[in-house]
Amino acid sequence: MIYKVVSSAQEAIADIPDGATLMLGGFGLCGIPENCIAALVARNVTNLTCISNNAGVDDFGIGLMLHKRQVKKMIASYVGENAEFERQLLSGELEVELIPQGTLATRCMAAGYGMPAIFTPAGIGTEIAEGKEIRQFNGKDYLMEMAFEADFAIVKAWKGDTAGNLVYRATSRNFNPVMAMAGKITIAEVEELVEPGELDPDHIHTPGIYVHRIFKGSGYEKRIEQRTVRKSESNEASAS
Amino acid sequence: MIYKVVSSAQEAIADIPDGATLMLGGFGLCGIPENCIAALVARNVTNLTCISNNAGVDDFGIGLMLHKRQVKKMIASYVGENAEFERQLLSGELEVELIPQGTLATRCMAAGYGMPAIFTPAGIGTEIAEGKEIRQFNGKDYLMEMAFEADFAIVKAWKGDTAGNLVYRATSRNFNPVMAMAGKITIAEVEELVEPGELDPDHIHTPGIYVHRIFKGSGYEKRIEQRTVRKSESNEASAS
Amino acid sequence: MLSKEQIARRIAKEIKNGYYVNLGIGIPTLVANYIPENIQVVLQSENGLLGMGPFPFEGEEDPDLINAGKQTITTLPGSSVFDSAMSFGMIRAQKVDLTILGAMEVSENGDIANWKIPGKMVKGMGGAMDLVASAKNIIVAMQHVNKAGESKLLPACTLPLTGVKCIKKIVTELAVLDVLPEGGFYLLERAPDVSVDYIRDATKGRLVVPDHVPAMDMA
Amino acid sequence: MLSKEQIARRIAKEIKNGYYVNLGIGIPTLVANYIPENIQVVLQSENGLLGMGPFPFEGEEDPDLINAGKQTITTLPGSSVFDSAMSFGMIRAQKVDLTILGAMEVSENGDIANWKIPGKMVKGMGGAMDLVASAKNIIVAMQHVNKAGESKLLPACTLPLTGVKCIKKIVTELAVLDVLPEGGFYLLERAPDVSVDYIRDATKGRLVVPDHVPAMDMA
Repeated sequence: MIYKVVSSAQEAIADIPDGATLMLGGFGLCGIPENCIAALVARNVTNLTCISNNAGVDDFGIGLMLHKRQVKKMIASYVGENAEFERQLLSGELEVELIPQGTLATRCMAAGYGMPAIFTPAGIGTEIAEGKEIRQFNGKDYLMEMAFEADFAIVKAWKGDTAGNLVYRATSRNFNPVMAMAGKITIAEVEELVEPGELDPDHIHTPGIYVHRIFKGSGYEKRIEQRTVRKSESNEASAS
Repeated sequence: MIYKVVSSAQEAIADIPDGATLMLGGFGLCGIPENCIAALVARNVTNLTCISNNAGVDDFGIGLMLHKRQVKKMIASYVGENAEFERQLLSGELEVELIPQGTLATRCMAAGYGMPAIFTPAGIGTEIAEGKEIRQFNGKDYLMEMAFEADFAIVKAWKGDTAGNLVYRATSRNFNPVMAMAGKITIAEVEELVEPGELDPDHIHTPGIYVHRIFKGSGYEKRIEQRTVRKSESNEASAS
Repeated sequence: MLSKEQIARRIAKEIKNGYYVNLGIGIPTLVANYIPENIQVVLQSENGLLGMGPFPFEGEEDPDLINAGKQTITTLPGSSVFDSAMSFGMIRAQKVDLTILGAMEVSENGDIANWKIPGKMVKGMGGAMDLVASAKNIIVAMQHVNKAGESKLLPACTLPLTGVKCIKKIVTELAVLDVLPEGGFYLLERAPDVSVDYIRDATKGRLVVPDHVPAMDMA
Repeated sequence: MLSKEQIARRIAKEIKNGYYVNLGIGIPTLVANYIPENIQVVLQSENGLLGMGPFPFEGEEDPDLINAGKQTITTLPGSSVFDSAMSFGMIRAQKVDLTILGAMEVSENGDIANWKIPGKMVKGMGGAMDLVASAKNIIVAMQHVNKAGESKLLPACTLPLTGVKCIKKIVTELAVLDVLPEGGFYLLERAPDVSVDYIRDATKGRLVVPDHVPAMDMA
């Protein structure tokens, strides 16, 4: 196997230059690469284009980079829940490109599968379709959308081995596998780093061929955005 | 969960009409739906179009259906290892369409992902490209290839639950997951059929939403095409 | 007039045995509470889950397990997890039988606007454009009129569109309506205490009213 | 002249530390036996495996575990299994660093023919067209001349093509040759007991011969 381990988030992101295009895995605050984001904030890499489904919240996730004005452009599907983001957008400090969520995911996958473009009906008849090629197949209109590559894809997995194989847990999987495939350089942080052979080959979500650097993260906060619970022995839901 | 269990291969394939288009999972004889093939042979369904990477061998796999002249057209990437196939092809009894293996797999996946067409460089400059649309992206030529749907996709998994979730074992996975996604009706045969909850949700290869019928197969022969072994304590390989 | 819970309950009647269903944020989420226990239904969450269960008991929240509204949830036996590409793959391939979502406006030809108000902060479309462009069967859960008393069922949407000619059925606090293939809102049912004239006044798009409009059965 | 094993051994020198490599059927399969132990290499099998190991010991064959040549194999610690779409996805995305395959003919501009002989039974291209169209680095392992003594390194292929302008390097029983970007076979090395003139006679396509052509180091 090929050994892909780096010692820390600092080392993993050390060569990311100002102006780079990054993909960051996660959905909301679920499954985000907390350690790498912290390292990017600490190193104050700037002028970044970030491709991620969301933009974090004011004081967590990509919100931390927004707070330090490290992000030039945000490409996302949903950017609510973030007042600083809104301020920078309205003041013109931040560029934003909004993309339908399925289109975002599939454009990443397309890059990982060597397909230069994909067809999707999402956005037909809307402003998303403006300037894009429309093709009809079987009487239905589709937009042609281009594959998405990033200089660096940064993902968070549950477990990984030293050869870069990754396993995700529950819905923290989300965009991580498709972004892992789309990075020219892919960096993975994992909660548990194991030796080759400890992960079942049949149950690896991201094969190591897609991963260039891996390290064991630490201190995961895993903040919950919407803590919804039900009371014992009752079907009533309550949001807090 | 939605209960998808049928009692047998016979019941699973009972409504497949003459003239249907079938996808059959497997690579060589590895991971083929042995029970459903036997049932199709027993019922003598004819005039079939079969989409499968290979066409079996003379006396196993799709070869059994060829032997009974149930197949009108074979769509595959590699059809060696089958004398009866060759005889029918040369005599004009059998139509054959050959497709690059990656194109075959990706056209199935495209159907399962609701993408009407995909772009691939495979076949550019060859007879495979004849009559097909060629597009250039980033200076490289790609063929536009159409998604592949089948009336029935028939796949073999290792384990499955009553809700249709599937797990494959080792390289018997191959085309099975992509074909499972591409059937209008998808039939899965499994070696072990378990209750919902017994399979780890994180490690399901084919979610049950893609599977319409599932049953526990029996009597798997799992014939090996090329038994290659090495002698103990030696690196020498020998084929038998 | 129907409460939000009653709208959800009425929509739940549209869910059939064997359906895979995607529920949007807001009223649609409430629909899960009213699915009859005697039918087999699987809820899809587009962040990558089939077999979504109820909210967790207090203390059992798992930060790695959320729905598309970022709420903590649970899974049911037989659930499966997948990545975002496969999730929208199965949506695009119409493997999901029914999508229920909210709307700001619906037009009489089935267009929907639910993601952007010019001049206000734009939060993004999330998965809404994918869902409405792909789903074979979409029900909109919405208020019939906005806070200013203006109809949200229009001849044409005034807000930026999310999707075109995609909405099949609408359930509001006043009525259940089908969007006719040739255009127009067909009044199927009225809320028990609401008159056809009241609905007519609240509907700016073309309303098609049959001879008899039954009151909804809220049992 | 080189034996098949020697061709495989010479090709193995082209494999660098950290490479993911796809080996075709025939001589390419033998290359695995000569990869230096001090470098880290992962073998991809396009039926859906990374981390292919040697053949199993007798009695340990697993019918569910085969390579693209349908041979029983083993996996190494750190291997991963995936479906055929992902397998060709990673090939198409050029994540595989080196592809080694056989050929019936190669032309001086890098075209390759290796799947079909008109008038003979056509077995199919399998994954060959995907591999040659996508791989960033392809080495062909082949005999320099066919059984009739005719050169297989041609000005243009006579057989139906598998791919165009894709072959970078060729290793035969006689020589190691690069395909020049502007066309032509550049003679890099000759087999220890083979003269440049012999190679010239056996090469029908344009052969570019530098002043000094070293003999292959077969150590």
